[in-house]
Order: sequence, then structure tokens, then C-alpha cells
Amino acid sequence: MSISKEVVEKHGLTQIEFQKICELLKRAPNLLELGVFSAMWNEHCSYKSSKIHLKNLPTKGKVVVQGPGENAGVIDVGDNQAIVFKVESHNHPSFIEPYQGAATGVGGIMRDVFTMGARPIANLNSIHFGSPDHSKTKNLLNGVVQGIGGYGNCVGIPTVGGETHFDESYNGNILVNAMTVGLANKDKIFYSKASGIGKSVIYVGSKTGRDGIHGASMASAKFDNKAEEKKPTVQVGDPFTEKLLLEACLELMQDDSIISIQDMGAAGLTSSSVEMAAKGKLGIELNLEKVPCRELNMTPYEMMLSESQERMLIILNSGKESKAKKLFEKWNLDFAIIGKTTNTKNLTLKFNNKKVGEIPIDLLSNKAPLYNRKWSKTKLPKKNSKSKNLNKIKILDSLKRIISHPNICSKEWVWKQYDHTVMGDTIQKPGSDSGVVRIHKTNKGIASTIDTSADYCSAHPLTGGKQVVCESWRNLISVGAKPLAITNCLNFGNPEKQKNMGEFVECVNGIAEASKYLDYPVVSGNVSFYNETNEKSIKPTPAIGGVGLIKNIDKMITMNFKKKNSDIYVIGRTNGHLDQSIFAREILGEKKGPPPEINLFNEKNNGTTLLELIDKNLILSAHDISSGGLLIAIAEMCIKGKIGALIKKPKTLINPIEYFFSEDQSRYIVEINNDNVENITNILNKNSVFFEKIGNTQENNLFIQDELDLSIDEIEKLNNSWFRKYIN
Amino acid sequence: MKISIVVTLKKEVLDPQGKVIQQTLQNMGEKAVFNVRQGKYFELDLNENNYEKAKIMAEEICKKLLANLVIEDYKIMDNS
Amino acid sequence: MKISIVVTLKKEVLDPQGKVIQQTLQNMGEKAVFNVRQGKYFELDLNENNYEKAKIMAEEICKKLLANLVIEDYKIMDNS
Amino acid sequence: MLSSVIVFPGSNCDRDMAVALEKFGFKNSMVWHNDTELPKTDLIVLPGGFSYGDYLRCGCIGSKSKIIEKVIEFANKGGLVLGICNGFQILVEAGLLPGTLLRNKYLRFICKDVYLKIKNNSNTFYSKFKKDIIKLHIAHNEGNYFVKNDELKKLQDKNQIAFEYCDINGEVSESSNPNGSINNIAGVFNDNQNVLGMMPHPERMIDKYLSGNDGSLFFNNIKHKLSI
Ligand SMILES: Nc1ncnc2c1ncn2[C@@H]1O[C@H](COP(=O)(O)OP(=O)(O)O)[C@@H](O)[C@H]1O
Ligand SMILES: [Mg+2]
Repeated sequence: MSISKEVVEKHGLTQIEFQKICELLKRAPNLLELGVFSAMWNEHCSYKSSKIHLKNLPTKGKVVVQGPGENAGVIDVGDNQAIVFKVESHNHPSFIEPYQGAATGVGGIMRDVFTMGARPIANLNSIHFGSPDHSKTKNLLNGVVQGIGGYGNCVGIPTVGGETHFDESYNGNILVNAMTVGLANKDKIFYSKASGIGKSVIYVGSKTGRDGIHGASMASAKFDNKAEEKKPTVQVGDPFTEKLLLEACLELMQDDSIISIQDMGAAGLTSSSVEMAAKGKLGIELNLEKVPCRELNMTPYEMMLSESQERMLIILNSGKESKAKKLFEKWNLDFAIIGKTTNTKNLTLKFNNKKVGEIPIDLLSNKAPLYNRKWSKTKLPKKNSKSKNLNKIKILDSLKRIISHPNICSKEWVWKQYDHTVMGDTIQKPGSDSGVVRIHKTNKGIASTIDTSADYCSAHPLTGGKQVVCESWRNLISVGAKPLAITNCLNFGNPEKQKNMGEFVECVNGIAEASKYLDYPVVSGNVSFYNETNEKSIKPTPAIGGVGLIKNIDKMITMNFKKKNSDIYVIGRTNGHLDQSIFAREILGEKKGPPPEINLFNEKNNGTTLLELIDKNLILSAHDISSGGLLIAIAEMCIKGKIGALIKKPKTLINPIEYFFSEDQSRYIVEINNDNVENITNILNKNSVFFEKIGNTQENNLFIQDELDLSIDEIEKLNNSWFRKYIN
Repeated sequence: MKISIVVTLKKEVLDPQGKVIQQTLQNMGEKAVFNVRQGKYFELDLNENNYEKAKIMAEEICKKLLANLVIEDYKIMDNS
Repeated sequence: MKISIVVTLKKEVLDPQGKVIQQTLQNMGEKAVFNVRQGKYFELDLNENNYEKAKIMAEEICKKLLANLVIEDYKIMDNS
Repeated sequence: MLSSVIVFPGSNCDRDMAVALEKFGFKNSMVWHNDTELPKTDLIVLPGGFSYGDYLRCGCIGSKSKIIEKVIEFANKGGLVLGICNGFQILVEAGLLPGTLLRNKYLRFICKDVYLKIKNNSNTFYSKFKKDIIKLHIAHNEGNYFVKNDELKKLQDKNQIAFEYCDINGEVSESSNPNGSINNIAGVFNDNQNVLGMMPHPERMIDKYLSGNDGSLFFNNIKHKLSI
């Protein structure tokens, strides 16, 4: 059968790419081979538009055991323990079928982590929806939240953090990013690199069905209005099987049976087998009739491209087959020897002893196309003039509106649907700056957070990219954790458009600059392009997942005010930058202007100094100042602690509105014992950190002379009712 | 009148529940059962006494709410 | 042969899912729907070609596994 | 003191339960659902989780496991059996406890701290709590306890209600009911009061770092009762 233009197009390949395939192969591919090429040369697997820019990210550091390029990143947390973590997007499937799309997203990222020999110990998620009044939003929100919970709860991994945002730029393209953090022995990490010739390739997990065929191409196809009528490219998740697969794999990993292991994620059997062989510079031969199938008469094409969930590919040491088989049978999972490694450096596909396809591995991996796409720079917008009459605006009204705004309000409605305490080691729950889980049977804590700042990134991608990294760093510091490394999920529009590509390039450069400066390397990540519908793209939304270590959990800090009559200090300088703040958007209706500036020196200095104070037991509570600004941060600490605060207006010339609602960066609020003031100010001064006292904690009310006197109960109600009202 | 609707997963889509039920039946000795699929069943009470009209309404409701046609099919049961 | 089974909550047991669906339909403008009940639907593939025998088997299976008779009723659908 | 935790495919609080039991002095064994014999034991625990994915009905397929016959035998001889969350659901499906657990009233999974009023202070599990209101954690999708009226009356008459959801002051009301359970019931005993099923998870509250420590009271009470 010859390959027509339409067939090439249906496979998401350009005619030029098809010609390249013919040249490399020195012949035309058959349909099966074309399918394999399309999966491997797809944006999702080949990173063809992003690769040259991702190279700028710093990926090395003292703690890095394994950087990008494996199923997940690995960092050293001491005592022969390693943390394995990664974030992944499942945006398109979640838009089409929110429950299953989100659920399988969680399943996929957990497999990435336990493939490496790590037991998942925490899940996080970053979810973005369209405007609340868009007709689809409520249903999508409900489905996504229930899907994330449905999967993670069932497998029994606590969901300890995340973020939830609404913005009209996601009306036709929601974002669902899921992150998993796992724990492994540092000397027992499993990799995907194959080695040895004639070794058995085994298939374990669920059977292969006709679902999700072409999922990887879909992940890189933009939507039009017909998207929802496409074939069932969404899979149904089976968390029960995932749990069995997790236990079975971890059990098999106890000894030396496994040479290498790789989950079947996007592009299923194709990408897993090709990647294992490519990394080992080997060939691989698959006997496709051996693949456990759910349906009758499945073709090699369907088997190679199916994205059925809950499956793994393992290369076994010789002689371990029968033991492995027994183990997987005990867990009631499918097990089949479907091939072997070879020295041909080819992917050889056989079906009932007949060769049905053969492609040099090299062509699928190294020779995949790489593009240096055209991109355009975003100029730093001009600052809005201060002519707006801020004096007419009341602090009280603004506080009330912002604290109850869907993007600022408490997300308890969301995270109460996630089991966040299973495994019995959650020591800081969602709703805090970072989720913290204790490393089982130790006194160490792992803090994790996931953050985005789409408004900042959209206004000025370079600054925005830097800012997200800093935000993540700050969230870890606020709980007393030393930030160690990050993973990222880069959600962008269409890379073939200069503007979108430019947003990508500059965000990546911003991320690179900040993470390099903060010694906060990138160890894993994922790119999701083509987030656009009918030519309208989402705001650039890189998500940063950060992980930090608390060496002694007795020193962990929480954000709730602890007691009355302590001093409240602000660390970091408040300059009054309102542009791109939630205040500017919601109260002034102003969407233009630059995001707040990032000064990396201050960021690092303020953060490390706060960690020093925490380490010396001088801090009662801490919270970073993020969207909403200073007053919102204080209100949140009041709500959590059920304690009020008496706040003074600024002494400087700054306008109180700018003082209380600006979103200048690198700032924290801390609560301290007045006995410690001298000690603390000495350390802050020694390190040249800007700080000021802003008030005291007190009973019941949040109070600012002549401006506001609100009971904490009332503020809490404002903060905590949006979701319930919206859903009912 | 009452209208009954059955919503089932499309044939190509995995049905984890059906799979586990079938295995359990096997373990319980019901060897004759070689496949199980689980779906949802709905009974709607409608202010409409004409079956044909009611059926059209029910179709609408399936498409709008009860079934996600990406992974599910629906069937309106005959009047009985 | 294929046997279809419907399992529904007994009348006296509250069906919150049905209620939510009914409310949602109301909000979506489907005012004619005044009550919704949700149940489960099963399709069994049996190694048995006699409908009467298959039906007896299915009854057994319902009692043993598919329905919780404390709160649920089951119905074997007619062969069709 | 010997305990056994039954592990079903899909259990996910089995380890947490074993950790808790060992912390309070039990020598614990993990028992696989497919085993046909129980080890020597003073207490059997069916842990939380999603046995068989909670497919079909929560707890239903787990209740068909081989080991359950032995658990029933053990219970019928007066042995102590405790089911937490999914374990409670399994005990109900196995017929060891009355009633059923329906889907939560608001159709959502709920994970949060709750207060419980202790209704029964003279059973074979625990004798005397120092407090009569304790704080534990719930995490479930199907905790909405339901029994028919005549059975409810029997539960009340025979003092079979173990805990009721209440607020911090011990007030039992609609607003302190997280899942729609009839009469706010959070846990029940069998007739003989040697089988206890409860939705809350005491094993998630056993040290000061977690969101509470009242689970320790619970385990200490069991241990105390078993040692006399
Ligand atoms: N989708 C979610 N899943 C889990 N937790 C969430 C989710 N959305 C929000 N949260 C919780 O609410 C907290 C506050 O969110 P956010 O305002 O974004 O925090 P921050 O500004 O500190 O990043 C998060 O740290 C997280 O713990
Ligand atoms: Mg924060």
C-alpha cells in the first residue's frame, strides 16, 4: 500500500518530514512504520520545537543524581535516600473528558516515578480553567477535580498541594498538570537504558486495547470545534490496576531481575521500546502476536500505537523470567515475553513470525527533526502612570473583593476531595505554602509546591519565567525547607507562531536564569504546545514544581499565626508595584503594564536569611507574599491561625493602597516573639536584608486605623465561600 | 411517562469494573460468564405522554448530560 | 448469549445522584423532567444459549454479587 | 499481643495500620486476602483503601475473598475484628455488621478532620476514653451509613452505636454530619460488640506531627482492654 498525502497529514507529519523519512529509510515506509515515525517524530516525543531552547536550562548541581532525559528527575536527600519527581500535562484529554483525562494524567505521572524504583509519597496538581462564567467551566472543574481525586485516592498517594486558577484564556483549552514525588534508595534507581543482547523484553500490566490510538499526536494538535467528535482518543483509567502494578514493580525491584524498565506512556509500546533501545544503543525485536490484547484481531499498527494505560515494558536479566511471571500473576497482572534485545540497532517488528516493519532506531530518535523556529521578543511594557486616583479606593472594599476572588480564595473545596493524609506522613496539608510529607520513619520532611504566574508571563515572558521559579523557591522557604531542585511543565500555544514561540523561548530563558542563580536546577520536565482553540492561544503558562528538604521536622514552619501579641515583620522591600497585580486587574480594571521586577540577589539573600532565622528557631510563622500582596498574606495568616492582627499604615510616602496591594517580589511576612527582636534584627542587618515591623498579632480582628476592622470569622467566610456558591 | 436509558462505555474503551466483576465471578465458580460490561441506567420521569416525543427529549438529555460521546454510547429503552 | 441486568436502588433509599441530575437538568432548562433515578446496568456474556437457563444463572449472580439486596433491586431484561 | 492486618488487592492503609499497631505494642502480621489460614492473633484489622478499586460496590468484592470465611469464624467465636473505612465496608458486605455504606450525600470524596462523640463505653474494644469527644480523620467517598428504621432501633437498644459525628462541643447535628449518615453514625458494633466498623482513621492521628493525636487514645484503649 502506498502512502497518500492525506495519510501523511493524518499522522501529523508534514510532507517535508515525510520526504525526510523516505530519504533516511532509502525507501517509503509502510503504514505501520509510518505510524511509528509519526509517534516518535511528534512534538510530544521528539521535542522538535523546544529542544534547542531547553538546552539553556541548568540541570546540574550538587544534589542532582539524574537530570532530564529519564522518566523523572532524581535528587539526593542524604542517608542514601533519593527523591524522584516530575510533572506532566494532560490538557487536551481533560478538555474532552475531564474525569478520565485528569485521572489518566495522574496515573501517567505516577508510573513515570515508580518506574524508577521510587514509591510515590506525594501528588500535586496545577489546574487552570476558563472564566467561571464560561458555560463549560463548572463541568470541567467538577470533572477534573473528581478525576484527580478518583485516581490518586484509590492508589493511596496523598495529594498535598497544587493550585487552581481561572482565566478566560483557558476557555477553550484547560490545563491539567499533575506532579508526583517519590522516594527511592539512592543506590537502587532504575533507568530505561537497555543493555545486553538477547535479553527478554517483557510486557506487564493491563491488556492493550484500541483506545488512545494517536493520543500523542492529539496532544500536539490544536483544537477546532470538531475536536470533540474525534474517535475515542481518551482512555479510561484503572487506578486499581495501577496500584497492583506499583506494588508488583516495587516487589520485583527488590532483587536484580531488572536491567531496565520504562512505562508505556504517550505513544505506548513504540516510544517505550524505541527509547530503551536508543539509550542502550541496541536493537530490539518485538513479536507482536505475543502482546496481551483486550480485543480480537488487533493489528500490529494498533498495538504499536495504542495508549492503553497501566502498562510497563521491562528488560530482564537472563533466567529471571519465570520468577517475574509468578510475581505478576500473584498480582493478577498480565505478563508476556514479547521480544528480545538485539545487536542490529533496528526496531524489528514481527507478527506471527513475519517481519512487518523494520526501522533503524537511530532514525526514530537522534535523526528526528529539530526546528529552530522563528520567534519574536516581547518588549517590556511601559508602566501605567499613577494618575489613577487611588485615594478614592477603600482598603476595606478592596480586601473584601480580593480575598474572595476565585483565584485568591481558599481552595479547600478542591483539596478536601483529595485524600491528603493517606500514608500517615502528611505533616503539612494543602492550603499551606508547600505540602510537606515526612520521610517514613525518619525525622526528615520533603516539601513540595507547584506554581504558575500566567499573567506575569503573558505581560513579559522573561520576567514571568524568572518569577515562577522564585515563587516556588519562596513557597519552600516559607515552610522552612531548603529548596533543592525543580521540574517544569511548559504549557504554551502554537510554536509555529512567532509570538507563541517567543513566549516559550523567553520564559525558558527566564526560568534558566533564575534557577541557575538560585542553584535550583531543573531535573525533569515536559512541554505542552498547541494549547489553542480556533487560533486563540492560552496565556504562556510554565508550571514549576519545586522540591525542598527539611532536615529536622521539628523546625518546620507553618503560616498560621501562633499567638497574640507577637510582632509581625515584613522581610523584603515594598515598592508599590501595582501593574499586573490582582488589584490592578480586579479593582482598577487595568490589564496593561509590566509585571513586578525580579531582583535575583534580593531573592536569594532574603530567602537564605529567612532560612537561617528558621534554623535558629527564631520564627513562629512565615508566609510568602504572592498574588494579592501584603494585606492578603496577613489576612491568610490570620484565617489559618484564627488570630487577628493590628496593622500600621506605612510611615513612608508610599500610598497605602500601593503598600498593601502591590505585588513586589521577594517578600515574606513573619511572626516573631518580641523577645527575639534584637537577635533577629541583628541577623537581618548583618545580611543587609530590608525589613520592617508592620504590626502585632491580637485577638479576633484584623485592624488598620481608620481603614478596617474585620473579624477573622468574617474574613474567613469571604475567603472560603466562593467555590461552594459557584458549584451549587 | 417514564423513560429508561442505558449508557455504556464504547466497545473499544476499557471497562475496569466489568473486568474485575468477571474475574470475581470466575473465582466464585461462575465459569460460564466470560465477559462482563458495566454501564449506567437512568429512569427519567417526564411530563410528556407521547413516547416518540419523550424519546426525542431523552436523546437530547443524553447528548447534553448523561453520556460523554467521546467514550460512551447511550440507548433509549423501548416503552414497556 | 448476552444477558442484560439492571440494578436499581429500592424506592425507600435516597438516590442523591439521581437528584443532582434532575436538578442539573432543571438548571439546563429541561423543565419537563421531574424525577430521575440512577442505577447500574450489566451485560453478561454467558456460555449458555437457552434464555431460561441463562436467566436463572443471572438471577443467582445478582443475588450473590451484583445487587446488595438490603438497598437494591435487580431486574433481568428480556431477551431481545 | 498479636494483631493481623488483612491485605486486599487495593488496600492502601494496610501499612499505616501496621505502623500504628506496632507503635502501640502489637506484634503484627500481614495476611494476604487469598490465604486460607489466619495466624494466631488477638485482633484482626481490615484496613482502609480501595479493595478491588471499590468497583461494583465498595467492599463488596473484598468480602468474597477466601480469608473472609476465616474472619467470620474468628468473629463468631468472639474474636476482636476491627474494620476501618474500606474495612468497615467489607465487614458490612460480609454480613458481620448491619446496614450499608452509601455514597456521601454530596457525592464527593471527603478528606478532613472530624469530631466524634463516643457513644459506648463498655465494649470489648475500649473501656474508658479520657475524653468523650475525640478528633479523628475521615477520607472516603462512601461513608453514608444507612439502616432501615427497625434495625436502627435495634442498634440503639443494644448499644451498638460506637461513634457519632459531632462538632467540637459534642453537638450532634445535621451540620456536623459530613456524609449524610443516618443519625450521624460513624461506627457500629455487632450484637456481641466484638466486631467494630468505623469510617474514621485512628491510624492517621498517632503522633504530634500529624493533625492530631487522638488515634493514640484509641489504640491505647484497645491495648488496655486486651491486656485485662
Ligand atoms: N488543585 C489543588 N490541589 C491541591 N491543593 C491545592 C489546589 N489548589 C490550591 N491548593 C492549595 O491551596 C494553597 C494556596 O494556593 P495558592 O494561592 O496558589 O498558593 P501560593 O500563592 O502559596 O502558591 C496551595 O498551596 C495548595 O496547598
Ligand atoms: Mg505561598
